[in-house]
Amino acid sequence: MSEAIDAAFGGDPAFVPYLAVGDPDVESSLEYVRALERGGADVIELGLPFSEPIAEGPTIQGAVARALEGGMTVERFFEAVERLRDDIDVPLVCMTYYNLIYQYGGEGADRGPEAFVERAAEAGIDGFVVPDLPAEESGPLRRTCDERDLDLIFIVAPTTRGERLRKLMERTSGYVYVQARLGVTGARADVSDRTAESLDRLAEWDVPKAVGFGISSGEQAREVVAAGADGIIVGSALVDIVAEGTENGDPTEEVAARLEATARELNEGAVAGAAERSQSTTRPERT
Amino acid sequence: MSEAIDAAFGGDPAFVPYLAVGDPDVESSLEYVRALERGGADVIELGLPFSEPIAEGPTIQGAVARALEGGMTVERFFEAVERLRDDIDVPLVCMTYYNLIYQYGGEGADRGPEAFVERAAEAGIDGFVVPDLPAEESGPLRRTCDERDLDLIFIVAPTTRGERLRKLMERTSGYVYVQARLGVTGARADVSDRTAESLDRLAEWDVPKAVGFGISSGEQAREVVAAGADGIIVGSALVDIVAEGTENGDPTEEVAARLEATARELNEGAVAGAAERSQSTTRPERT
Amino acid sequence: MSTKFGDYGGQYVPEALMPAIEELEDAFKRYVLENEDGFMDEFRERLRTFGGRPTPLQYAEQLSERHGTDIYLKREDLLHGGAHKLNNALGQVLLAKYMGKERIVAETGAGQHGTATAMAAAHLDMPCEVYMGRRDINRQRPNVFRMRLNGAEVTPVTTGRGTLKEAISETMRDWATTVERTHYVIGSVVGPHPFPTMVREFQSVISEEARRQVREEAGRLPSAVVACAGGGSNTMGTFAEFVDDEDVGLYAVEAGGSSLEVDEEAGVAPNSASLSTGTEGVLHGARTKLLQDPDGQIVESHSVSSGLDYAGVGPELAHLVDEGRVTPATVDDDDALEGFHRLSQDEGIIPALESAHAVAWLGEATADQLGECVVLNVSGRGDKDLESVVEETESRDLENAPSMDVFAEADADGGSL
Amino acid sequence: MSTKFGDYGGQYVPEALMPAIEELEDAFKRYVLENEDGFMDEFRERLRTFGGRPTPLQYAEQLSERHGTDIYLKREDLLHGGAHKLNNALGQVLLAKYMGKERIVAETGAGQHGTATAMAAAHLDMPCEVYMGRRDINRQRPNVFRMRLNGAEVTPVTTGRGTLKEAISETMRDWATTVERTHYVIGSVVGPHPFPTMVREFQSVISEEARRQVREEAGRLPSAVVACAGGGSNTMGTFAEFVDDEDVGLYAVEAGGSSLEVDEEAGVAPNSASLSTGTEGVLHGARTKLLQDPDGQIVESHSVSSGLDYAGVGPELAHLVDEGRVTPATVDDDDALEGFHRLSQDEGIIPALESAHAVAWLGEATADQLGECVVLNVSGRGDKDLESVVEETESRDLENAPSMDVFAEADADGGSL
Ligand SMILES: Cc1ncc(COP(=O)(O)O)c(C=O)c1O
Ligand SMILES: Cc1ncc(COP(=O)(O)O)c(C=O)c1O
Repeated sequence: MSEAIDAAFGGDPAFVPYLAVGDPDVESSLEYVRALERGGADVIELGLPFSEPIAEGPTIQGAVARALEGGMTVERFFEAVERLRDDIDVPLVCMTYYNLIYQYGGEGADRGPEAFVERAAEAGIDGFVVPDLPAEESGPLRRTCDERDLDLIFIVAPTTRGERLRKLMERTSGYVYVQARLGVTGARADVSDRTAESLDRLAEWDVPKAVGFGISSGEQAREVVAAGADGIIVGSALVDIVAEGTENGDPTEEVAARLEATARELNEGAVAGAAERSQSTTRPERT
Repeated sequence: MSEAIDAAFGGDPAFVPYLAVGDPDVESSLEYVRALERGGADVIELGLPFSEPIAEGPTIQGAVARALEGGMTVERFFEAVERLRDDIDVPLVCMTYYNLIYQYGGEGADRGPEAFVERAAEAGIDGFVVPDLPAEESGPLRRTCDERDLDLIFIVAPTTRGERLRKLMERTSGYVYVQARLGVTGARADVSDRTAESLDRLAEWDVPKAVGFGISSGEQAREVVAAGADGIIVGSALVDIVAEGTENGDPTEEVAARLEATARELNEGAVAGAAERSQSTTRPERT
Repeated sequence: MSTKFGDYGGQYVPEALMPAIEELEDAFKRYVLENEDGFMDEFRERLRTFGGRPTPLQYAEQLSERHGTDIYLKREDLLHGGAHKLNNALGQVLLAKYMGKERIVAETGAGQHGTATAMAAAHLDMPCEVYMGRRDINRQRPNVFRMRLNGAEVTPVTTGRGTLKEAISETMRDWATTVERTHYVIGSVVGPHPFPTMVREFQSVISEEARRQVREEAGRLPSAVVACAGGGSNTMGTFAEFVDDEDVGLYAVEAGGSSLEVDEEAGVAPNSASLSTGTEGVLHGARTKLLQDPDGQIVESHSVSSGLDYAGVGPELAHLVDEGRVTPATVDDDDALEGFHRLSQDEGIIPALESAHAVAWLGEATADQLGECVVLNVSGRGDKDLESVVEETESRDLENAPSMDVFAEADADGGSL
Repeated sequence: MSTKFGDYGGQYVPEALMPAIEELEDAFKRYVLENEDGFMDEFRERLRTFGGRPTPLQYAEQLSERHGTDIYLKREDLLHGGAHKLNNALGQVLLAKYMGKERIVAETGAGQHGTATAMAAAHLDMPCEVYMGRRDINRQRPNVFRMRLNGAEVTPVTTGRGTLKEAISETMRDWATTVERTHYVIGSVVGPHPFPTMVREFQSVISEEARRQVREEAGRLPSAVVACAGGGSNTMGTFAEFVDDEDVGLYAVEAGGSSLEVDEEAGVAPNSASLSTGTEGVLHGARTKLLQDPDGQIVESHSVSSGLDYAGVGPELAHLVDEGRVTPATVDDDDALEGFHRLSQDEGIIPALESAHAVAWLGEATADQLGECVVLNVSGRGDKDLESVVEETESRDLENAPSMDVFAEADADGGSL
């Protein structure tokens, strides 16, 4: 269990932005990550691009494609993380697909999650989100994370109930990624009805609940947190800014400034939501 | 049995040219027929164009298509024959396909070979060649011709032997059309080996043997007659002249003159062949 | 053996072909009718393992519901090559082999008979040449590819309008030239005797199976049996074993084209409805019902479906129609296309445009004609027709036609996300 | 029920799909394995009447002679739709219906699985949407027409190279969005458990029939069983019932493409030989053998045959290869095309380009591998490949390719005699 992540969920609602490392190139994406920290990020999810991002919508698919096109590799990802660690403090979560984790360390006995996790820890990663790794297949990675006090964050879907939910909640550490709606990542104009419903379902579990999938505005952030979330995860809305800036050839600083501003707005929305919630009595408080 | 046709085979070997009436128009084709008579024709086969000339090669298919294109009909054919009868004397044989004969006279009981044959006789036709009417189906037409002393000429193919040959020879009148080779009509550069063989096979039958399918030069005519034929039938070689003249837009008289000259050459070839044959002793003479 | 069906049929062919036709009749009697040298056993065995017989008789749920009666589909579209044509082609090529022939010629219209013959010839290792109208070559590219891929020569016929009629004439010319070593595999129950009888005999496996199957599956004989009719081979094949079942209605559905009127001036019938509108005459070796002008000139037929696009029809069918045993019907181009879309969408079976005529007829028949149990022959599959159906559909205002925008979309999407 | 084959298989999918996958596993056990509510009876009956099963096992005379051994062809090309794909598609769509799902999604590469699913969905009256790579849409026009004609939506996938891999990913995304009322009909023995087991179960009808048929016809079990392998569904279907027959050699023929080398720089494998050259990894929900770079990025596969053009392969096959029970082999594009022409000309069967790989392997196998009796699965027919085969053939120097001049000739002939 990463103490840094634990701490991040300790006070105000956590703002957890996502960016794909290497989009559109390593240097720029590092600038963008720094901007997010300035904008108030409590945890940052760093996407390690995989060629088949089956859980992503068009926006993040585009980021992944741009990053791979730009020559992103697993090793370059770790090097980038190492550089980030020189100047930012927030916990960093690596978001990627299982094959990259599994392949690391080459052929044969060296291969597998151990090598990957070791290298990630060394570079400064605090936890992992692996969208194509359900509880059933997570044994080796969970064990390895435990050995190194790193978090393995699971996604809870609107369809996750009963026995499955229990299994997941027992395995997740750091926080649980509450998927706000069915489908893939992507910015939406409205908050799903299912968010409140999911948070209700999770109420009995004593682990921070960060809601993601579709949040794109401070207003939405507020609503989600008011509904009981301990944090908000925002990806596509931020990646959109990178995509647009890249397309228009805008200077990195300008794009970074926009990211920072948006981050601030989202963060403020979350804080406002928390204030609302503490006034209400219907929602259980985090202990 | 038409006396005129009988007479035509009485002396010198008979020269029997073919033209399609209406190719490329009625007027011209009548001029051409007259030219053939001047060139020495003993019998003339007048093609009444049918839309599916399955026994014809490309040359005569072309003539038929041009004639139909030009508006040729069965009635116009008979009218043309009537006009020919005003100024030429040689026997005229109508060459056509059975459906036109069968349809004549309209729907119901009036339809059938009787009406056609009656009209043909009235117009001045002496006999018929119907390439798609084998002995088996010829009963009605044979009877009708007999009633009016008209000839029904059958084609003997290289493949006709034994019982079939007997049946055909018993039914044919006027002359027998000896098909020089397998296949369809069309001018060829050489005389088929099968001609001599066919004439041998027919030797015992006492009916004039006119050979056709492929004869295109005086030299071929000579060979065929020398081999025992009583006459030669020439179609495609003459139709070629019409086709070429039509295509070049040559004046009718010029084309007619060429036809007359070719007819003369063919006729002379046939006469020369007869002279050869009468010197030889290996071939049986006609009785 | 009679060469006629009533007044229809016969042998109106050049003398050069008559010996071959006599030889064929003799071979037909011995090998086919008397199973000499086990011919029929071999034929049936090859139809089974190479052709995929028996083809199923399928209860059509959605179609039955739509028409308020039980409809069973005889699935000739599942036969190797995609149409009933192989039944005949395989029979004739095998017969040619038994007869010692060395070469096969055939005509083709839609290309289905040509492909079936090319397949059978490849299977039995016989050289094969197929005559096909130029216009049909362009209408039926996939079938031309298939014949060539099976090693057959495909010779374009450029006379007339370049369709089936001209292709048959041209094949007869080839045959007349090469008759001694060549067998002409005619593609339907047309042509001189013994072809109509022989082709019907090879195709009657359809009704042998269907009659047995419908009794097994429906527990009864059908009230109506329906098939499209071009030359009429799938028709006679589907009817043959039911002809003696007097209570079974037999419906032959012809191509109504764009109109049933004949334009005599132009020598064109905008349909191919010989049974329904034709008159008696002689074409391609047989006396039968024809589309012709009053002189007896054969007019050009027309149908959206190449395989029905023929001015004649089998003499036995003509006879059965005159006898009142078979009821002819017509379905026009538009309705045939709707029938095509109907079966494709309702049942997941894309029929040949030919067969689509039979499907469309269901919507035009009276409840009395349909009765309670219908057997419909799906004579072939529509793969050969895809391009032309899409084209023809786009130019008409059809109710149930799907849009084909996906190609345009795909082009517009470009290469990126 | 184990979710794995040795170390392969498993369920590597987004959590959102896991409940649906558990529900599917449950339905699979009850309906398929235990025939609850007579599911399997209905499935087998529909396969028979709608699909045309059993397909024949045909002795291939010319091929047997050429290769000096007895070769039997399992004729899945005769199945409705033209490929083995219907076995699975019909099974899954029917299962979806039993499960109360209201909508079907599917991916397709060559379009064969898409057409099979569209047909099954039309037949069972279920709405259906098929994802297909843009590039494949253009390569396989006829199959796109067919899906649209059967009433399915076809959605172009424009990511990556626009082939099967991207189409699967995109379909998974749709499924993740609509999972509660939608069933994803995956097209091969790939994907998360229970798909590989379930698809193999539906496809194993091939070997159930073939095993019985070869014993009937050859009086023995085969020495070798051969099938092409893309995802591996026809392969596992053909092998399944022979796996326990230790003396029967099992050969899975993959697409060797233009070369077996991977261009890591470009992220492209000019082949689709995952079993022969791939390494262990996780793709599309399962651990299996993959074409990937050392990081684990999936590379673009390539084959002249769209249906084999996939960077992964079924986990059970990967396991059987590791166990030494299945022998993988590769056939390159040129040889596959020659195999295509070979079967077309020698046997009168135009195979799918996929199946042509298995045919071509016969020429590369040792006499020892072939033994005295070979069963080869002709997984599909080549109608969908005609245009592309003609094009690909023209650009290569193949020995046995026919010319397609007839179109040029026809054009040049013009309209007159
Ligand atoms: C599928 C199909 N059905 C029907 C026909 C019409 O022929 P027939 O009337 O001889 O069955 C054809 C001819 O090509 C065809 O391809
Ligand atoms: C005819 C045919 N064979 C084989 C394949 C390969 O698939 P699989 O390996 O799953 O059988 C395909 C895929 O589209 C196909 O269409």
